[in-house]
Amino acid sequence: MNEILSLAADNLISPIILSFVLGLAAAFARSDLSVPEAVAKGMSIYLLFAIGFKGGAGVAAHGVDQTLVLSLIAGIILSFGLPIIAFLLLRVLTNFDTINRAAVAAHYGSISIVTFVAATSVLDGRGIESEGYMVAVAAAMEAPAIISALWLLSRSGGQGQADSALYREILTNGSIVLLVGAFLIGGITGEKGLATISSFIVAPFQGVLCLFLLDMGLVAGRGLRESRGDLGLGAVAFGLIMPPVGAAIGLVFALVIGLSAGGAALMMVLSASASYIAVPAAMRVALPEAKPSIYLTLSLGVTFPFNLVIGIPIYVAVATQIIGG
Amino acid sequence: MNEILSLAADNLISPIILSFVLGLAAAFARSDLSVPEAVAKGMSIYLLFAIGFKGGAGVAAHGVDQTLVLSLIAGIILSFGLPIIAFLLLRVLTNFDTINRAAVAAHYGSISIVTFVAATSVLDGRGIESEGYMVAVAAAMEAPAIISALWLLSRSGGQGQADSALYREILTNGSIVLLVGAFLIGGITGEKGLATISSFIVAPFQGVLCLFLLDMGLVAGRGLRESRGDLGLGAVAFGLIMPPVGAAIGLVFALVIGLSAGGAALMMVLSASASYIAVPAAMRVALPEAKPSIYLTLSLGVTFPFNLVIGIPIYVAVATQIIGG
Amino acid sequence: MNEILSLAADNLISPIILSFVLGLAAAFARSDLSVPEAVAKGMSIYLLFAIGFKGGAGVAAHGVDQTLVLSLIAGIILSFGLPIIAFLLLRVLTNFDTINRAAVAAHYGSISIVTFVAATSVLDGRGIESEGYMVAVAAAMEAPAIISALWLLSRSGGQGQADSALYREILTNGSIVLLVGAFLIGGITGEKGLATISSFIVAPFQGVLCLFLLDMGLVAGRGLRESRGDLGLGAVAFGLIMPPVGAAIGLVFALVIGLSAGGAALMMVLSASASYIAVPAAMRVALPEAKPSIYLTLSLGVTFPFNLVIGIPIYVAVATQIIGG
Amino acid sequence: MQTHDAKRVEIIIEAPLERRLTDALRAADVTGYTVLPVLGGSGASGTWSREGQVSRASGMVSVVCLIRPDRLDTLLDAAFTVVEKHIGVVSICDAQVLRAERF
Amino acid sequence: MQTHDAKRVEIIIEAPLERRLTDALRAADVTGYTVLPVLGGSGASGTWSREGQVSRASGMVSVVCLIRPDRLDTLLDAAFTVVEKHIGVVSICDAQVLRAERF
Amino acid sequence: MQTHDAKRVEIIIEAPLERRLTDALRAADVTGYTVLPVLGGSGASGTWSREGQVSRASGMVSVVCLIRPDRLDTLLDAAFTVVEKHIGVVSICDAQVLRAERF
Ligand SMILES: Nc1ncnc2c1ncn2[C@@H]1O[C@H](COP(=O)(O)O)[C@@H](O)[C@H]1O
Ligand SMILES: Nc1ncnc2c1ncn2[C@@H]1O[C@H](COP(=O)(O)O)[C@@H](O)[C@H]1O
Ligand SMILES: Nc1ncnc2c1ncn2[C@@H]1O[C@H](COP(=O)(O)O)[C@@H](O)[C@H]1O
Ligand code: NA
Ligand code: NA
Ligand code: NA
Repeated sequence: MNEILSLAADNLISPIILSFVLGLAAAFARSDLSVPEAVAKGMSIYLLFAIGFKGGAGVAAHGVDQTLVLSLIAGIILSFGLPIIAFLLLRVLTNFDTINRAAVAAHYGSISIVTFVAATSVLDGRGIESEGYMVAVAAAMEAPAIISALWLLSRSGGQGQADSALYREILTNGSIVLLVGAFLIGGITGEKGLATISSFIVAPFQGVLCLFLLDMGLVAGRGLRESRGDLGLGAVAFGLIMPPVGAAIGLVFALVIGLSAGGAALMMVLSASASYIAVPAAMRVALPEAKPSIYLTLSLGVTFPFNLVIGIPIYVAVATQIIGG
Repeated sequence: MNEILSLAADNLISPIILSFVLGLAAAFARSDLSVPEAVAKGMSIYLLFAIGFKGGAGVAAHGVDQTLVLSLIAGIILSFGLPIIAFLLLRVLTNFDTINRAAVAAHYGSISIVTFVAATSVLDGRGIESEGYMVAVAAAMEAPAIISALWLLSRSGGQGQADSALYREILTNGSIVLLVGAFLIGGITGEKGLATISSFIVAPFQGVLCLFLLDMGLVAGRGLRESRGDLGLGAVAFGLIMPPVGAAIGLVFALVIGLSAGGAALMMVLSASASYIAVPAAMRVALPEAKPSIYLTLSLGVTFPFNLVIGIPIYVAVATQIIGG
Repeated sequence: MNEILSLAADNLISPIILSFVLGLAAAFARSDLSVPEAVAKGMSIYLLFAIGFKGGAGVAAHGVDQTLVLSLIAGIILSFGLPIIAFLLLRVLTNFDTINRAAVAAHYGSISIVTFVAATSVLDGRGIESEGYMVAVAAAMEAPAIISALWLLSRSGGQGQADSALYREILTNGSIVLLVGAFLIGGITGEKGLATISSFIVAPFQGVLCLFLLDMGLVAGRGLRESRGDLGLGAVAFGLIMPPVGAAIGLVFALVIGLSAGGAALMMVLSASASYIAVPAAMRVALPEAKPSIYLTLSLGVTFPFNLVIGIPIYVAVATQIIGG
Repeated sequence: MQTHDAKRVEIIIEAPLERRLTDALRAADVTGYTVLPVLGGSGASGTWSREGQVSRASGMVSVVCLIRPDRLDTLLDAAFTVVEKHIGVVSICDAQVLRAERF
Repeated sequence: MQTHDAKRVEIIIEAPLERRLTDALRAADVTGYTVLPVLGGSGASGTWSREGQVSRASGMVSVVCLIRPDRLDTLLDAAFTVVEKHIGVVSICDAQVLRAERF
Repeated sequence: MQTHDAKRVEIIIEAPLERRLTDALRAADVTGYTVLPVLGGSGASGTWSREGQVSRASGMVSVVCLIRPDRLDTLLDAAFTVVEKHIGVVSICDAQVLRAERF
């Protein structure tokens, strides 16, 4: 426990976390500090490419085993299953209508790739290895939650606007394509490929992540300010309870599959995190009546900071404690 | 031959090529993956600055000899002359009217700086040296082809909208100014200047090139998808035949001048490549009736990938075989 | 003297200065070379974050002493005081009305962070150490000059549109928040934090600065071209005389406080430099009748190049000569 | 200079719906339109801004369409199918155009 | 398709004043507007462009507002307080809108 | 609030021609205009988008010009010389402006 606290404190005073806090603070102070949209997108492309490539190169170095397939299956099951838990939990904790509950549930079944990236950088910092193919698991977990949430809604008598065009869009979503593509490139070109571009995708990685989190702090802070009042205490409680619940379930899967401590920590992070890029866009199409001020604020304003600051160090600590790092 | 094939295969599985392929694939899959315009421009500024600077620093290190002047003259002659060959070849292979033939010819007399950059990175990877002033030759070859093509058109009774303002615009074109300017800065500040900024312009270069080629793959793929039908088989054949023809002529010039194997390979690449930035913009002004879906698709969708994947390794292999590396 | 000249010449042929000159030249040649707004903003965010962080990490390494507080106070006094001198000097040298004099005075009391950044990179190049908290002084000097200038105007019977919303905006200005925030993050995470991200904020720093100065050359050159005629000889004289005057006063403060040679040089640079980001925006709100073609051109077109090319090497030479480096 | 009557239709719609709208327009044979970026805005559902956003979710675009008056209803019907269920603002102005053969 | 009378107001104003303008609009209960980016322009005070700019000082934005005709004067009065002392261009067109209940 | 009659002219033109258009406008003494960015569009020559583009070749800008009605023809004549041979869409709306002395 003591050790976890000290790790959390350590985590707290990293440039990454503090950059996020700076962004939050600037937004609350109504500063006009802002990162241009194009630069934010450019950084996200960089991060997706780098994390995907490194994952693929890792797989090339260590070889593929059946755990990869099991992990992918686990990820898909989790992404389908977690929205059900979220949907039920929301009924207990909030008075949202089914549409908003379904929309929120979709977010929590899916994943946040930046939370994943932040977790890998914490693992790197502690020298804990993890399976490179976890980025593929991350990609696999992006979409199923949307289907699951729409099914939950239809079971409750609701109706989304989802059509085949939407499913096509979700599957060919830019971030999935880039992540998987970079993973494959990393896998094909391997360590040699990584060596060619490591001074681009490895060396400056942490620094870019700082600026990206600065931007996310700004966006999250502005969102929180705008939507004050739309979230009740119950919703906030959901945003804080759902991550550890998801993480615990993710851990069970990791143990069953036999992931390393690092891999288990990442599986926990994926299960605990909530989408804020792909799913919100899909929800605008599929469930236009659902309120962004609810699902975006919960995902980006409550759960993301929670995972970043408190969740990740706990998940890592728990995984290493149980599996041994 | 065998060696060439193995080099081509080697080239094929580099992160650079695969990033381009990823972009193409994403575009064909109608993914919404996209690089913001500002980021794409930012990367092109970076690449032009870096390649120009390194060329200049190379000249500063190895000194200037008369080959520089000869190479510049050769480049200008090639840029004036290649459009004539392209113009004739297009008459044989396609049924384009003279306006479209002139427009395409202008593209193939000019050069593609990214193809050049990709070639230097292949040379670097093989440890083959080349003359730093080849970037100046690249700059010198950008514009003459436009004049040549307009002359070809007027000889065939056609008429462009070119005026002195256009020529001014072509010569002060941003990419020419940046390339030449960075070359001069590199030449003036030399190795010492390079040392100051090499962790910016050397170390991450390959990685930026990957992301830039990802973007070019996306743009080329979208262009190919859009213009399906505008290009007949004859046009595609032209886009594949013209590069080796140009490269062969470039090689002759290189041999006459006495360039190194690396320099000869780059001269071949310049002759083989087709513009897709400066010339298309000039064509919109000078020949508004010419169809972008023809010239842009040929240049970016057919010739660029051909050079990137197959052409460059062949040109390098031929040059080193003949001149000895 | 001789030594100063040789240092100035040395300074002149650095990639940084030459990049700025390239931008100027491209603008004068009416080239369409341009850096996208988003990329320019992205680079300025990078530079502010990096310089702030390094300053904070420097303080963490060397500890805080009372000079920090004294320097901050000195900076605030200078920022309040320099506009008075500028206001008087402008009455002697130009026939601007009080509104334009006040607007210009506000710019010269405030600071240009890029000039500061360029100066730190010259110090780094010569291996001269400086107090890390000088970035905090820079931040402290941004705003007071605006209040001072508005007070000068009201004393002369004029009237600005300043309200509490404006003061709020000035204090929560993006560049101040980012600079101070990064400084604090650097101070909290210290050398360990710096180590994590130094391959992002230290290694490529000079290179990014080159491209940023290229952009500033373009913007300054375009501004000079546009506003030809708005500035008389007297105004240009002011733009060249005010910097050394400010620097001299800054030097006196530095000597009284007991700054190191590097710190004194930076204090001179801050006093000598004129704002071109925060203050112009504030002037549009507070003094809409003041002409941007006067204050922006003076600050960005005259004083900035003067400091960059001639001023900085002189200030550094004088500071080291007097204090001993 | 000779001008011709036309309608200028401006549809401000959520960015994730852009492709659906333009598909619907093309399906109704409305092939001429121009898409403009939008920085931010305010409405019944609050204030938003594109700054720093990575996702297209919170953002809009403005689709401008010049069309012959007799084709207006076709366009509006097509646009309405998409806009109906989603956030979107549709406005029409009377306009004149040069070169009517283009429309 | 059923449309309703409205006014389309376009206010091109200096970027540093944007927040003041939208605050004034909201204070006058005009909560629907959309902000578009502007690349550059020309006027009595010369030509400008956003390219390469870091500061918001030299730049403008375009605020587009669809409003019920009877609310137009309220809007113009609110906008005028901000635009009066500053650089800004205000134009109004007659328009038709779908879904009047939104305005 | 007192308003004045004006015309709102919107010229959507290929980006490489922008400077030629604005030069022609200024030559005709039309010194007030604003340039807006365009993301993409569709027309007789197909669909295009600015995304990921480095060259200005495939892209357009929108030039908006508020002008006194009696000056409209001068403007259209000037614009037409540039737009005639090139891709471009010119539309005119009736408008009202505040502060007529600015136009
Ligand atoms: N009256 C209006 N005029 C212009 N734009 C509007 C108006 N109402 C809404 N919008 C735009 O449509 C978006 C969504 O509107 P709403 O659904 O009312 O929140 C707003 O953020 C604005 O960008
Ligand atoms: N007549 C006009 N039509 C469109 N935009 C204008 C007009 N006049 C001024 N503007 C815009 O307002 C800005 C400032 O105008 P000015 O104060 O006249 O220099 C210009 O740079 C244009 O962007
Ligand atoms: N009717 C229209 N309404 C709005 N924009 C149009 C229209 N027709 C053409 N455009 C714009 O002009 C560009 C070129 O048109 P075109 O020459 O017909 O391909 C298109 O890509 C659109 O951006
Ligand atoms: Na999850
Ligand atoms: Na060529
Ligand atoms: Na100063």
